[in-house]
Amino acid sequence: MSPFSAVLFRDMRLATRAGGSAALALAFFAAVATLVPLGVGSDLRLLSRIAGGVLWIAAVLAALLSLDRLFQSDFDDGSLDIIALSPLSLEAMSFAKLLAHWLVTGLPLTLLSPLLGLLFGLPGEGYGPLMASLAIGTPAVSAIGAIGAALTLSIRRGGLILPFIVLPLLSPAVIFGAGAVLGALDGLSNGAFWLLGAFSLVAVLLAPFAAAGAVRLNLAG
Amino acid sequence: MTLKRLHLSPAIKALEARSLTCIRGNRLVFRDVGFRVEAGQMLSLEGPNGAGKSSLLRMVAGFLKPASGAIVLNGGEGLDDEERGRCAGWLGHHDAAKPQLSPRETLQFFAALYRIAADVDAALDEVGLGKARDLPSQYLSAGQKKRLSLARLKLSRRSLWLLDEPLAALDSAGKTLAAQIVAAHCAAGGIAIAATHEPLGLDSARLVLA
Amino acid sequence: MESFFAMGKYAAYVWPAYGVSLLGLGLAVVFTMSAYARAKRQLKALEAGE
Amino acid sequence: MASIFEFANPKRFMTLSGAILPWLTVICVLSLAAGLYLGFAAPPDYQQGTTVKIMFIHVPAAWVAMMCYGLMAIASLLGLVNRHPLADVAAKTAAPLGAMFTALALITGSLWGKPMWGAYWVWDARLTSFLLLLFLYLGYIALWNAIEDETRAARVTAILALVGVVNLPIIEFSVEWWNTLHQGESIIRSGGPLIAGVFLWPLGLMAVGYTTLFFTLWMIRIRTEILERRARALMLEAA
Repeated sequence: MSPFSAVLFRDMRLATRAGGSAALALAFFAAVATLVPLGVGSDLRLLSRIAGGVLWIAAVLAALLSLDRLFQSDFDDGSLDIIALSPLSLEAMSFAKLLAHWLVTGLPLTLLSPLLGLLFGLPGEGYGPLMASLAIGTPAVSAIGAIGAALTLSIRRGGLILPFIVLPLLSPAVIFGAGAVLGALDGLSNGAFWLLGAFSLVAVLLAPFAAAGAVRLNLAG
Repeated sequence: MTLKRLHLSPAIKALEARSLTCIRGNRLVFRDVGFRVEAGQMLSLEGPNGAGKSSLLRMVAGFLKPASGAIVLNGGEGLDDEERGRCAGWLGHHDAAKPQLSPRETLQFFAALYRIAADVDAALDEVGLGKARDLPSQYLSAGQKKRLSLARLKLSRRSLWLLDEPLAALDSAGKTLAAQIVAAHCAAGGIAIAATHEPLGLDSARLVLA
Repeated sequence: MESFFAMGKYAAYVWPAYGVSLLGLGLAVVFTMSAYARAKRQLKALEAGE
Repeated sequence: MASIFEFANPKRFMTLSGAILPWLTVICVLSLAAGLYLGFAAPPDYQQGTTVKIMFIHVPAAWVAMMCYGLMAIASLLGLVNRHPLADVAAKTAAPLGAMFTALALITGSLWGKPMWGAYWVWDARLTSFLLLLFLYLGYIALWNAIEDETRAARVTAILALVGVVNLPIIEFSVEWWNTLHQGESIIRSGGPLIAGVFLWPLGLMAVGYTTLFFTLWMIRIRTEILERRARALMLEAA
């Protein structure tokens, strides 16, 4: 097993084991999605229109929830020092961690989303675009979220500040993601999927370097 | 992925620090610290808390850049911080043991990370963790976790060992075990730099940070 | 002069806009200058106290 | 090599800024005065009536808000790449000013649009991107205050500023795209309404006034930070 996959599988194992954040993120996603109709009302015509937006926002919040421990737990127990001295570069480690986070959070959210689409009376032709937009867009959430996690690494209550500095950076993902679903419902091809894909690609390519830079700073702490 | 050149255990003949100065935040931690350690030798750093023992170790490991001065390997080889780091084995305050992972899983992870095909079970037996091999680390005592750290350090096969309070949380048997492991490392031509309050009982140069 | 303040029928928007801007910029100037003066005073006291 | 004490007295900046500041202040006061005078003397716009006068304080504030974030990103890059001690002071002191100008742009923008839209807040593309810019500023300032160790805070916030400046045009584009999706053509075209000649002078003067005001305040805040750091160094030595 290569150093990269060692970190990848360890992080996935930690997230899915007891006390791991994967199950929590899914439960949070479902909870937020079920809360909205209670607040907005049960008119399915309205709910079907806002389904894409609500599920996207719930997915982003659920992913951010489990992100502040991405580097923090290794930083607190000294593993980060040892990983930093290993043959695996910090950039590769950051990529492994954000990939692990996506596999245990972003992907399951995508697979769970049709179920919640039912709660919103999403019309039949909406499920494909919903899953596609989440599948393409959630990597950007894990990537930019990973930058936020690295930036807030040594802050005691880092968990509070992480969403605050990351959400503005994620607004394009929510705009294109929800826009893609709505566009599909209205039958217009507005290029949202392409824009979302481009945004995800830029985020996933940029994130390991920005995150590794921030981690390196905190190692000198 | 940028995998840096692998320094499994390059022969480090000598490590030299020249007039190192360390500034943390706006505080001067130490100034003009110099030493020289050769293969097979050990250097113990002594001094009160806050004197900068850990900071000096982190500087040698390449985590922390000195405000001035330089750290040179083998009389001048221009290794940058990260490359020098690849020759270092680290034993920190914390024991890098995830509560949910058992000692065996922890060592398997680090072996894969450091690209070393090691007999994990034998390594655990050596430090007396044979019985607790598959117990999630959250059930280990602090002493047992320190032994796990020692096993990981030994397994990383690095020639430059940097130890921060290696004897902390160890009982007397554990302390002798740690001393034996470090002695064996130096006997095999490795270098060890340890920040410690109580001496390891090995003959070693001493550097006192005021 | 009266028509000047009426601003056509948009007085309720033009004057608040200018008022807020004056307030915002004014506060920025006041905070900046007072912090500057305090820093100068503190440094002078320290250097004098040397 | 950074000098022993990172905040050693940056003499060059103090003398340089000392010389420039008086001139900047004069230019600022003159251009603001002329801009206001010409602005109020100008005839009402045939379309917007007198609300066009709000443009003279909205557009300059919006311009300075954007420029300031760009300058913060440049200072952050200098701070990260060649560890210039003044760079992080410059970035840190610019952010609150940038946030203030962004808030002014938002408030004046909504007051400008109210007569036309009938509501104080409308999800117009430009106002929305300024709202997101405000959050970027506030996130940056929050991150500065959250990290105790100053030298690390400077570098970490520099990375956030750089990620932010790369992201800003993307946010801008996505909001424009989003606006056409939901509302059709935005009322305030991204370039703003066609600016009649008579309005160009006041607008230009106000822009110069706002920009010089920003640089004046920025320089004074940098000088303040330098004096505070020197005072802290003296206290440290005395302690």
